[in-house]
Amino acid sequence: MFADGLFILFTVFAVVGAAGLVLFKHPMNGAMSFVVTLIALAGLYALLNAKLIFAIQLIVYAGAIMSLIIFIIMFLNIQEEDLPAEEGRFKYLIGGVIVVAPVGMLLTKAVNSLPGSEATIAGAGFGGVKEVGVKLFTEWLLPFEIVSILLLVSLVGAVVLAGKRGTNK
Amino acid sequence: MEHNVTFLGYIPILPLIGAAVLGLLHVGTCTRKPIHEKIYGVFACIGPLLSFVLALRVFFTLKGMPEEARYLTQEAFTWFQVGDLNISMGFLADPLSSLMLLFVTLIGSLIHIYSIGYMSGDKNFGKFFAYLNLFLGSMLVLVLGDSPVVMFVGWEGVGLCSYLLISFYCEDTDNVLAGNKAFIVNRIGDLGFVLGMGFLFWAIGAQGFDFMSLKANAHVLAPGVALTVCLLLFVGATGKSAQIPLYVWLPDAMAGPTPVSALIHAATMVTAGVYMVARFSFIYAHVPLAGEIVAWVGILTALLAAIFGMFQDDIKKVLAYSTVSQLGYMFAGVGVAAYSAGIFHVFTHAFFKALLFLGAGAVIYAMHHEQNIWKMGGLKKKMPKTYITMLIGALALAGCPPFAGFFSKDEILFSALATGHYGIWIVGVLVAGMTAYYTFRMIFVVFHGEPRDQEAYDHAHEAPAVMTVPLIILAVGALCAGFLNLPAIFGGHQQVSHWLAPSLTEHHPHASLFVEIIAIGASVLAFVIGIRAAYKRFGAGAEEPQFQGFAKFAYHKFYVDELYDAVFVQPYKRIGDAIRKTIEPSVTDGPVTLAAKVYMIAGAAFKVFQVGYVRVYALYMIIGLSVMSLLLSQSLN
Amino acid sequence: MIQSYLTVSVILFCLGIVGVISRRNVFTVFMSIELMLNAANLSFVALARLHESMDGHVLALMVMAVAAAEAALALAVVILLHKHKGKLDTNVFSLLKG
Amino acid sequence: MFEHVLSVMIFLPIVAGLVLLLTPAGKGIARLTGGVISFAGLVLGIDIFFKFKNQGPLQFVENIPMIPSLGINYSLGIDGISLFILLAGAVLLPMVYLLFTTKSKGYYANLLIVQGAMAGAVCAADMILFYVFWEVMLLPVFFMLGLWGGESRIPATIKITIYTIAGSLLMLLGIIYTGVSYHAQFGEWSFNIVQMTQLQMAGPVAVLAFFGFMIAFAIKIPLFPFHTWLPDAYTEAPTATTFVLSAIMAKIGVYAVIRLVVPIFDGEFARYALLLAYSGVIGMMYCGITAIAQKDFKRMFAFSSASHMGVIALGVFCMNLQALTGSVFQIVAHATSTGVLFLFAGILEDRVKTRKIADLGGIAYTAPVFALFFAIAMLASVGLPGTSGFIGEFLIILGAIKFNVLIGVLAGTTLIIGVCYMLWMFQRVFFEKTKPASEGFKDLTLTEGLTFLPVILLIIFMGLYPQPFLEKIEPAAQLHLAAADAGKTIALADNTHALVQGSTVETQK
Repeated sequence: MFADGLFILFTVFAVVGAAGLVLFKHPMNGAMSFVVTLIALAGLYALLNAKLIFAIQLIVYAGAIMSLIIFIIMFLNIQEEDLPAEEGRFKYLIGGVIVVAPVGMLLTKAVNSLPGSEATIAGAGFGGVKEVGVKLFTEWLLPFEIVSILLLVSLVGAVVLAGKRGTNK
Repeated sequence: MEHNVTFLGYIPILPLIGAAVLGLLHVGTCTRKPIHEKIYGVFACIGPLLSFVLALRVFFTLKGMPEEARYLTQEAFTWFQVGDLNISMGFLADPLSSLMLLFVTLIGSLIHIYSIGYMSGDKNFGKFFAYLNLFLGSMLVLVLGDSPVVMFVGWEGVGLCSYLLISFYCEDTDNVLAGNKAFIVNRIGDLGFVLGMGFLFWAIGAQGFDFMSLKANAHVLAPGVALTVCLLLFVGATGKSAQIPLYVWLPDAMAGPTPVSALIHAATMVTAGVYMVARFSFIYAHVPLAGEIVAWVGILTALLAAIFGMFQDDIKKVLAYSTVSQLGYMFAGVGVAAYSAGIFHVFTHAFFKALLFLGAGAVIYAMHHEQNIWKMGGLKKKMPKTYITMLIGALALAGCPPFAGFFSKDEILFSALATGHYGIWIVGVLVAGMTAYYTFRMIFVVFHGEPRDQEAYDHAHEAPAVMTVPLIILAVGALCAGFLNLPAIFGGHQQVSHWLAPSLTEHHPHASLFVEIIAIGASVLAFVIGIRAAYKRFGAGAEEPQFQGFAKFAYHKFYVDELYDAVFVQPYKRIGDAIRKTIEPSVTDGPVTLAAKVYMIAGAAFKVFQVGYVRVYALYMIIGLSVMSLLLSQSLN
Repeated sequence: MIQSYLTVSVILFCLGIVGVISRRNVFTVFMSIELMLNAANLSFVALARLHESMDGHVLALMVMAVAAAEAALALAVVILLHKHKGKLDTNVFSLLKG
Repeated sequence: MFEHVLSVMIFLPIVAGLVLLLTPAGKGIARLTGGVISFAGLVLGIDIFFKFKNQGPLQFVENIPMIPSLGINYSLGIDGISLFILLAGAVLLPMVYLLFTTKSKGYYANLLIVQGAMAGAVCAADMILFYVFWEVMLLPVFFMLGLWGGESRIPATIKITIYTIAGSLLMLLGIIYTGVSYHAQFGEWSFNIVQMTQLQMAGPVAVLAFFGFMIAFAIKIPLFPFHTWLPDAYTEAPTATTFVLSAIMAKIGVYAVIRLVVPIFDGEFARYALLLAYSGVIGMMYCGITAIAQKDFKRMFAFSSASHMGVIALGVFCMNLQALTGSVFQIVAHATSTGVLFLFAGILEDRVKTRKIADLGGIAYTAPVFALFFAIAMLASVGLPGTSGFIGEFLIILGAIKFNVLIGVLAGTTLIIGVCYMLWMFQRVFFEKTKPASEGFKDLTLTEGLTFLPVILLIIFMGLYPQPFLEKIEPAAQLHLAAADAGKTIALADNTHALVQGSTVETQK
């Protein structure tokens, strides 16, 4: 029961945070509300026994990536007048919802057609650092290495792109 | 008796080699220092003279054979062979072709010699003789070819050479146009020849497509096919021999140098059509209707050309129309199945027409390339040799007994009368009178009376010996050739007809003495009336007449050239232009352009969706996804 | 039970889509994409729990790594664009307009 | 090596071309390489000619499986029909390297590749292999035309490329259909051209496949009314490209009809032969009449070439021995005469810097050798007896008369039409008064003269003694007709019906 309560709580936070992201005009507000979503998602991971993911979600996502974004937002020193006007924002949003609704409905339908199984008790080691790590460095070694190269490339790319001296403003 | 010989091929090849040598010499040197004319002259005359010698050898070899098996053949190599079609590069000399050979090589050689004088000083001296040799070689291939296809080689070859020689003075557009006209009109005839060969081949050619096999198989030809073949071949003949409706090129062909006119348009090339019809006599003889058509076309051409000839003021044009007219006689002859008479007229005509042309050439040469007879006059005193020889030629042409033309023309008219072609005979006699009239009109105006252009007259002089000697030889021919076929009424034996008999399929008409006398009497009467009329009008000098009414119409040749231009040439060009300007871009290329245009329009339409905003592209994706979702959720239910 | 997690994932994903297609602010669009990635992650982890297999976790890790790389690059691009145009409006960048 | 002589002929130029493209060779070296390689091709070609036996079936066969599961093989072979198209390429292409001023490296590389690809298309005995070479053939043309063409080259390039590719794709559908039919009828996959002849094709889909093939080839040949890409492309292309297009590539279209369509779609071919023959004849007349109205001599030659191709194609459609043999012979004759004429046009354009007929005149006075050679090539192209052009044209007209009298008569008009525009052009370019543009026109240099001399002599030799060529063509032609005869007897009965009622005949069946 307690777990169900937590699930509802996190869900509410996650959805409200995401809605905030979509609705707030200023990106800073959006980012803050997105952080809420990310933290709530971390909670959901925890409820799913994904200990490593829970930790990484908090540290990497909510911590590193979001702080990078917020840093950039602040770095650019965005004023109200810099923001796009977006007069018909809500009109677009409603339109967007209408367009997306069939997709959502289909996905929900698909989800609901899954065999409903009650949660089993997960094994003690499920989702632990060691277990996931072993999996990562045995079965998933090659993708892991590729991802590391990808990160390296994006690092170099970011440096090259952002480091360019843009003169023609 | 051995019929296969090896020397036949040399007859056409020698002039052809001459042509190649001269041509290469000319091409190699003409932009630098030209070679001396004498070298060209010697090279040019070797080939024709040797060919003449060989032609004599052929003649005497044939003479030594029994009459019913007089032929020589030479099969050089298989030319092409596809399925049933087997054409060998072969030559055939029978009495018919040997006669042709003799006078073609003889007159050809004489014209070559004459040209050395006439063309001297021309910067394209070498080229001229190369063409002349090529022409003679082609003509000999035509005469000697043992199958229609080999004959066609020569047939087209002379067409080409006439083009080259007529447009010889090629800096002048008119001359080139005349050359083009000759070649194209000849080609129209050639189409008939080719199609005729095609029909003939599919009918009886599978057993062999040479003349001997064709002759042997001719009896199996269905009458309809035979008529088609005859008429198509006759179309070819009208092209080459300048008959209605394809005669228009010949008068224009006078644009070439005068010896060319003599060689091509009098003595040899134009006779090819008559020769061809005689060659195919084994088919024509079976189809009287075809002969009838040939005869009528021929005699009408003779009439038409004689009318034109009466009103021309260019000395060469007069002669040109007289040629067309005489060719009409020949066709009338072969048309009424008097093949030997037709060929005999070819033979005599070659002498006196070459003579007249060469004489005219001498006059033109003397008058510094003046061709209008109304600028001449009284030349008799200045150029006696030319005058005498040309007078002989004119008498022969006009049909004065006992000159060559009289016998041959009379033979044709007699045959027409004896076979019951009275219409043809009447027109023929009428034309004979007109011939006498316009021939002597020319002679009187040019040689008699007072000089009309004193300055030109003062400079006029007799031609050099290299030109007059051929004239004299030809004059002897024009004088005596007729006796070779002296009819029985004059105590002769018709040697030429007998000589030709094995080659031809003809039946000599048997007519009473009375008919024969009527024919001769009418011809002589026509001649006398014609010459009297000419003398009355022009004998003592006359001024250039102003043509009115019908005369003007005839002077302008009934506006046939203009008619052809308006009916065929201009529409052809206009169609070409129309295709280039409108039909090609809009009609044939239309669908292609349309496809491209539709594509472009569609592109422009779809371009609207390419707004450039990333999120709109995302929206498209999502819309697509949504539609798919809707469809899928339908199926999930 | 897993269905509820997945439903949450669907909701978040759809919100992300809505954000991408209806907002013009570069940052918001970018974060909406991140939101969609997270939604996907949630379903990975939920399904991993269902199947008692940790491959889903590994995949989620991968996704995070990719997200990180993407963030680094995308932000660099944003900086560049801002430098050039001085705007954060996606509508400014319409070079592909046909 | 000489078991694989065909492969050598195909891949030696292609490999050389690719190597040239990859190395930083200069243009002089490129020209030299091209000349040497194509000369090697010439030597090989002559060798093949003398080793060739006068028989019907394929010779010099090579066969290596490529995709065994689908029965696609690398199989090559030539018979009397392909031999001469192969030879025409081998003989004519070396001239290109000798004649014109050095262009860039890529140009020569592309020329080499197109040479190899054309040889491949001619030698291929497998439909897929044929298709591959057929498409590769177009690629260098695209580059040569697009990069080194005249002023308005881009539209011309796009037109020829898209037009021919559209046709090729239809052919690909046809090839796949025949392959599938073979599998359905014999239970195994094969795309071998010889085996395909056993196919029994019938039904509406077969007709569609037949037209797929025919349209592809009709575009390449080009047959009226699919010829509209030709004037632009021939006019804008650099001389060597025009030469390749007109002298050889167009002929491969005719060759493909003989090789692929006649034996495989025998029934359909016989049924629609009359329609196709009319298309050939009308194309001949249409293009011939247009030619006289052209202001640009290269464009005039383009139409003249299209006009002659109509006659050549007609020879194939007549389906008798004389016409087919004549057609193949005429392919070679036309390759030599028109090819050479295009080269002359290139030289002319190089020297006078204009393509307008009206700007020229009196060239014959200063350039007699040029005029002589030009005249011989021109006379061959109008089919004067004694030159190569006559034999083929005569045989085709002869065959056409047997096939259909009206067609025969119309085909005969080529004698007149050809001579009209050629003389008209010759008069204005070579005779008349010298115009400023053509003043001091330089005659052929020694190299140029010696380059043209063999071909000019060949034109005359082929006219005087065509038998060595014909006896190599005839057995293959006979074999093809024997294959087609079976279908002919079925189809000729309702031949006239089919023309009137069109496809309704098909649907009724």
